[in-house]
Amino acid sequence: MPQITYRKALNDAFVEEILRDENVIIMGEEVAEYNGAYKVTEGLWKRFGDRRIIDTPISEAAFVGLGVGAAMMGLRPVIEMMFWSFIFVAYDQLVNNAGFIRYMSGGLINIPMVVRGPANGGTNVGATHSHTPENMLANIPGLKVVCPATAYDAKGLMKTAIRDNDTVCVMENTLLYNEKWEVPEEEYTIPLGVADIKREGTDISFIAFGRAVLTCLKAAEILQQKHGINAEVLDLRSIRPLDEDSILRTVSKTHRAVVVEENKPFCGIGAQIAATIQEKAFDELDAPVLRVSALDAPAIYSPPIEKLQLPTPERVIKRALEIL
Amino acid sequence: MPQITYRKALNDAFVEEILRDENVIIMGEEVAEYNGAYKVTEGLWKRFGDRRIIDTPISEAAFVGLGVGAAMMGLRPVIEMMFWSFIFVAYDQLVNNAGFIRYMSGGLINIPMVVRGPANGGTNVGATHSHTPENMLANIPGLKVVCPATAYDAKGLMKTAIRDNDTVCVMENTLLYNEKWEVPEEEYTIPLGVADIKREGTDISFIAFGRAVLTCLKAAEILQQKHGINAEVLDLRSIRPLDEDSILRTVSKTHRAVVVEENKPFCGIGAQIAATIQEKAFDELDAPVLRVSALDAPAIYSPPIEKLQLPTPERVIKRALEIL
Amino acid sequence: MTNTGNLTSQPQQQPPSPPHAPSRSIAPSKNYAQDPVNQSLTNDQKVEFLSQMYRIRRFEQAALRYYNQGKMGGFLHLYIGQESIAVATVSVLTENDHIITAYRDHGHALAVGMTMNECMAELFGKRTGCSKGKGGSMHFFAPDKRFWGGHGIVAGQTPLGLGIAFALKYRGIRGACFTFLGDGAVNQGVFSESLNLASLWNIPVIFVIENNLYSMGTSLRRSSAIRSCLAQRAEGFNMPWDTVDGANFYEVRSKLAAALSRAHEESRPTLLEIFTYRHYGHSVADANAKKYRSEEEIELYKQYHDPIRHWQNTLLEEGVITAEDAEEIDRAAKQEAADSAAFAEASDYPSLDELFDDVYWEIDNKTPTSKYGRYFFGDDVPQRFLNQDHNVS
Amino acid sequence: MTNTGNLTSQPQQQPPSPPHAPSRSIAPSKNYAQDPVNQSLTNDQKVEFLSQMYRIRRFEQAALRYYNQGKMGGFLHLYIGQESIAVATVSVLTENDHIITAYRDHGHALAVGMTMNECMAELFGKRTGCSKGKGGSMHFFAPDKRFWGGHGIVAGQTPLGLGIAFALKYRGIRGACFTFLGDGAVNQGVFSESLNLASLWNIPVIFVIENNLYSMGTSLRRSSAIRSCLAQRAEGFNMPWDTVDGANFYEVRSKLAAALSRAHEESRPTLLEIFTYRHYGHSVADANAKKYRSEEEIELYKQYHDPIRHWQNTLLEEGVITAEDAEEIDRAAKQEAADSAAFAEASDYPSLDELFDDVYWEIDNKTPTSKYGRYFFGDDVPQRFLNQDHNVS
Ligand SMILES: Cc1ncc(C[n+]2csc(CCOP(=O)(O)OP(=O)(O)O)c2C)c(N)n1
Ligand SMILES: Cc1ncc(C[n+]2csc(CCOP(=O)(O)OP(=O)(O)O)c2C)c(N)n1
Ligand SMILES: [Mg+2]
Ligand SMILES: [Mg+2]
Repeated sequence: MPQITYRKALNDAFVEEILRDENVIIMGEEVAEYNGAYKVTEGLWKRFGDRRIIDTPISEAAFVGLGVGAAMMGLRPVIEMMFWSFIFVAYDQLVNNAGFIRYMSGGLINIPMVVRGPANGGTNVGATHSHTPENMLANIPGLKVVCPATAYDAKGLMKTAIRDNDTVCVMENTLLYNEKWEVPEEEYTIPLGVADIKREGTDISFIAFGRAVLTCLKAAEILQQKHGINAEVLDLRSIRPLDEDSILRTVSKTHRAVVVEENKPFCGIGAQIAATIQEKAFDELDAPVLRVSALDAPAIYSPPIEKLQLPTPERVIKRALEIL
Repeated sequence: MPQITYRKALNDAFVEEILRDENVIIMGEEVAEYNGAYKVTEGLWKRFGDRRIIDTPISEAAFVGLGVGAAMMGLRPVIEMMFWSFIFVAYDQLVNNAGFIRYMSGGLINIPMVVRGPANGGTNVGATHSHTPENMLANIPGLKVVCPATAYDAKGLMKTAIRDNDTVCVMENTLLYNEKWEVPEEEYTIPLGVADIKREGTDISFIAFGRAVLTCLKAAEILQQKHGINAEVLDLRSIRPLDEDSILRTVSKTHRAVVVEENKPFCGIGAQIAATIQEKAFDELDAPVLRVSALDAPAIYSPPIEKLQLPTPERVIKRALEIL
Repeated sequence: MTNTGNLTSQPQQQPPSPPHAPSRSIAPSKNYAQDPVNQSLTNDQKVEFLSQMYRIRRFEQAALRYYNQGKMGGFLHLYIGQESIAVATVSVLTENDHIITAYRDHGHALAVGMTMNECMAELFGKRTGCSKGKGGSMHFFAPDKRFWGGHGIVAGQTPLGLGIAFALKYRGIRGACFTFLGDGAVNQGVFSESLNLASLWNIPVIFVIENNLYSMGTSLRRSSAIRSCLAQRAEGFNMPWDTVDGANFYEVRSKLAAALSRAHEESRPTLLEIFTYRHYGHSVADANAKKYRSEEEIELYKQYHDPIRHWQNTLLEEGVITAEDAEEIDRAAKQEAADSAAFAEASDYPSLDELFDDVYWEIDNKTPTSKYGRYFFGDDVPQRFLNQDHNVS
Repeated sequence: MTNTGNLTSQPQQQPPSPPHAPSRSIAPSKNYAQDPVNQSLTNDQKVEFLSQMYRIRRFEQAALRYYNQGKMGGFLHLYIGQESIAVATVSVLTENDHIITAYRDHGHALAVGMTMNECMAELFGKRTGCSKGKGGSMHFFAPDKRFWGGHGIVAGQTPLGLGIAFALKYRGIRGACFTFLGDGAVNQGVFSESLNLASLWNIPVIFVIENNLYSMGTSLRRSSAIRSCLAQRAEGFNMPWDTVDGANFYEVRSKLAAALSRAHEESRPTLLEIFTYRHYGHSVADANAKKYRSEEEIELYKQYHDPIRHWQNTLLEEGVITAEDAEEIDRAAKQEAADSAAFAEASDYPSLDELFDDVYWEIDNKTPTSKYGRYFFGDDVPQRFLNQDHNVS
């Protein structure tokens, strides 16, 4: 299988879906002529033109709202947030309109929209540009949230998200765009809500999503080599819907879990998962579920310190050893 | 001690703080001439005039931002959100500016602002008007969040919030405005981050905040009378800072806990607390920490059904009995 | 004179100049009546407009009575006094034109053809309501009638209207979207953003400010810095604009039709500002309704600027109807409203289980995908939504 | 000619008309030079302005070199080409006037008197940086110099500027706040909201659009629907406005001073649009810098609209400086920049523990209150922040 970057995998997903469905359009700041601030939409404007690939002014609230309106009519807008950090100027449109109109209309209206872009720290762009709002989004019944960790997942989940009849928030990661994974040439999709065991293990479960999955894989490798401990790494892939069954299954197998996320801890995804595990698999647990998250301060600029603010394999290992 | 309403307690807090400090101003939609959509600011405009009590156009982003700018200069703006539900059009200003400027300036700048208003469901105003964003706000390091459940707490916490040098989000509740409690005539304040045992008990701990505290008190009464079970009710009062010590203390006493909130469950406050308890008091727990929250759908309009969407004493009791 | 009274008996006089509002002519301008779009009207159509306006007013007055009896919860924002706008709008629509508005939505809902039954049942929170009792007064929807709601967050609907119009243009459909907002809503940033996008991209959207002079208790003068009027803000975005006397039905139709034709022919947006007035408070809960504006002001508008009264007088003058016809129209509207309340009363509330429907398409439609994962969190989720049989190969 | 080259040797010619920009005169207008605010300038002051502009340019060019060596992370948005605006602004400030801007903030920071050392150290992420290495390039602050940042979210600073001016007015202080934004930022809703509030409430705020014709890769024409210019949008809010040639230092000073006097004397806001140009890409990471605009366009602006070149020529013509003086000014700026890099290089990074400082005032200042409750969640919080001794009576 060819190896392609996470960026290319997303780009391929767009191309395939644009070709498949006349209703798919891509919209956002600098997505067209500039090829995307992070080049995720590279080449699309050249290939598909102004009608399908649309540059916007810096008006996130208006173009997210426009996306909702267009989606109500049956288009399938794929809206780029240059950074997910900028969603807060458009938050009302996403939460109240994309999230709730289906419900408030008694199911008469669907909003088949994708909002996507990078949601990560670690790039030294300061607190305003390093938000990871997956927990806030997943708190809203009506929205779906997916966080691909690999190129394979990015492509498969993005295609599903575009075909989904509800609004899906796809949380990408600038630190992954250049990373490569094997991706088949044949078409495939990945259903939302199905977690993936990225590494089989028996002694402890690392439950993670997005880039934290890679951190866990590294931690698992070191644990194996240095400590002879065999960790299982469960990649949630999708936050809402959440694959609780897979979570409970891995915990029932290893009886110990560390939840790892790049999210801020208070009311983060890790809290939700730890709460769920202790509630639904209390008797399976040999130790408390521990959490590793971004250190709980606004994202610092200083490059070497920001690196440590995000979960590192060392921090994961430290926590793991506490309960082993 | 005289009994006064939650509304009056807040109003008294404003009067006292306005008189105490020239820098305190009140600003928001209809807070002045109209006396407040929910009459929380009743009489203030008449007494203190246009300079201190300021009606705004419907421009939440601008006037929250204005509040931040004014607070940077040393004013202590108390900004009313007519509903906290409307914060999403101003979310960027609250999160990135009120929340992060202190940090990003290396501590050079303070934002002594209060943002306040009702944050609750249960009044049949539909999903757009029934948000309870305390979890999303408390996720942001830099913001503080308090949720008073009684008139006494409302006054004491509000006065502290106004004097606080950081931005404090005060989450009120329209269903409580008319309720009465004893409130001393002498001045008092309540520090942020100190939970309050609203009912002593030995068999199980109900951990709650805001109106859910009252639901828990009712549930505890019924449990006592019908089942002879003696529940302790811990009112968190402040969500961030969070009084973890008190939480762990009550759990160490009763060994069983139900967290009750009107928040939506996914990544809600209940998740954070359950995760914390199992992590830090694992060996104290005789059963999993259970959660009762708003039923996980957008707030329904239909009045009798919305009533059931929020936690009821019956639901709390049901969960409690599962672990007793 | 009370609002529920008979409107036929009042003579039309030259009124004192109303406060705040730019001066406007009261006598229906001959010009607008002679506009081709109005000249082509049949008598039946003209009568139908009157009937529609009466239906809105009587429906809301009935709703108000039941609200006061505790039959509904939450807010009830009455459209009474503004009926000409929704009715005139629907009267100019062609088959691919759409409508979206804010929370003061009963008038638009009835005008597009939603039944009083489904609307009243929604207010009662019943399963037979247009939104199954889930949306309430502020959140009516009828996409089959090209009516996209009913939106509670001030100005939140403005980019949605833009998006609807965008979609029409994208699909090459000759259509437009009338997007309504209040005079207070213009100061929400997303509306300005939408003006820019509409003009920059030549989107066939028509923004209509229903300027009833107040946003809750705040007069226009206290909420908006303007030079001549609100609509003039469009100039900064290079967008055509106009002002309209909402009490003059012919004028409203003329100017809406002109904007619609600009949208259809040139794919250009328009911003219209229609002067109007709400007879009641902001919502039923508005205890201050007579404090931020004087009783005389309210009376003045009811007497001299009531769009129903005006249109009825026009039809009487034109000899299209008799006073008896008008009374019969009114009576029929009242009866329909009373019947709808009976229908609503007799309907069931949704069940608690149904609370969980309509959140996600995929769950409601039980696709293969929806068998994976968990959408609802917490206890008390009906068993039918939970998938224990989770097996992915 | 490269940007780092000597600017003194270039003759000033009448340039071809620049693309996109409204026509502007190149020769310093005699009118503006004769404006009392300019006539009263001493030679020393004039030289100081040149020196300040050189300092900004040389600082940023040094920063760029170190950025390319991997000494800093994130973004680096260069102000080069726009220096006249920040320097002229600071030159008209009185003791109670304030400044706030967006992420392209190095120029404003140096102009208000922040040292190159603290600025360069911030870029290096060092503890000696103006924000202790916490803010980075986009988030410089110096409240003691009445400079309120450095804000990364487009237009997010606009209501803050309003609030600063509001506070001045509230406290009865004769002062104003210059609030800068880009040409792309005007399409953020919060800016329109701020215009309305500023005009409605007579707030002494001066919004200054630094129109460099592009927001990232998007030209003005592709982002904004306008009639004549962006500043004209102020009209819809009944606010005074003007346009300014940013390459003409006297004109910039004149018009800023006029707006400031309006703020001081009448407590009225102004919207100014200053035409300018950035010589480099949007940020250093802007690989497309020469794609969305032609190399000729960039050259044209560098040659004919460079504010440093213009001002220097003016001073040469006026006989205020000699070519040697200019070279010396430039040399000093370069030296200062080089020194600041050495300072930054030699400074320490913050410690991991310090990551947790500066989140809450109360914690940093260890008040009685801060001993209760827990502000930081998760593992790895330094012991000094945790209160085990929690006893409330
Ligand atoms: C963002 C937001 N802020 C505040 C409100 C509360 N609110 C509802 S209606 C209203 C007044 C709106 O006035 P206007 O736009 O003139 O419309 P009208 O009620 O006159 O039809 C306000 C402040 C809201 N729903 N949304
Ligand atoms: C709300 C928001 N959207 C998008 C961005 C990304 N972004 C940063 S600068 C910029 C362009 C701004 O252009 P302009 O306002 O003209 O300022 P200039 O860079 O030319 O100084 C964009 C899109 C952001 N920081 N914030
Ligand atoms: Mg109004
Ligand atoms: Mg620009």
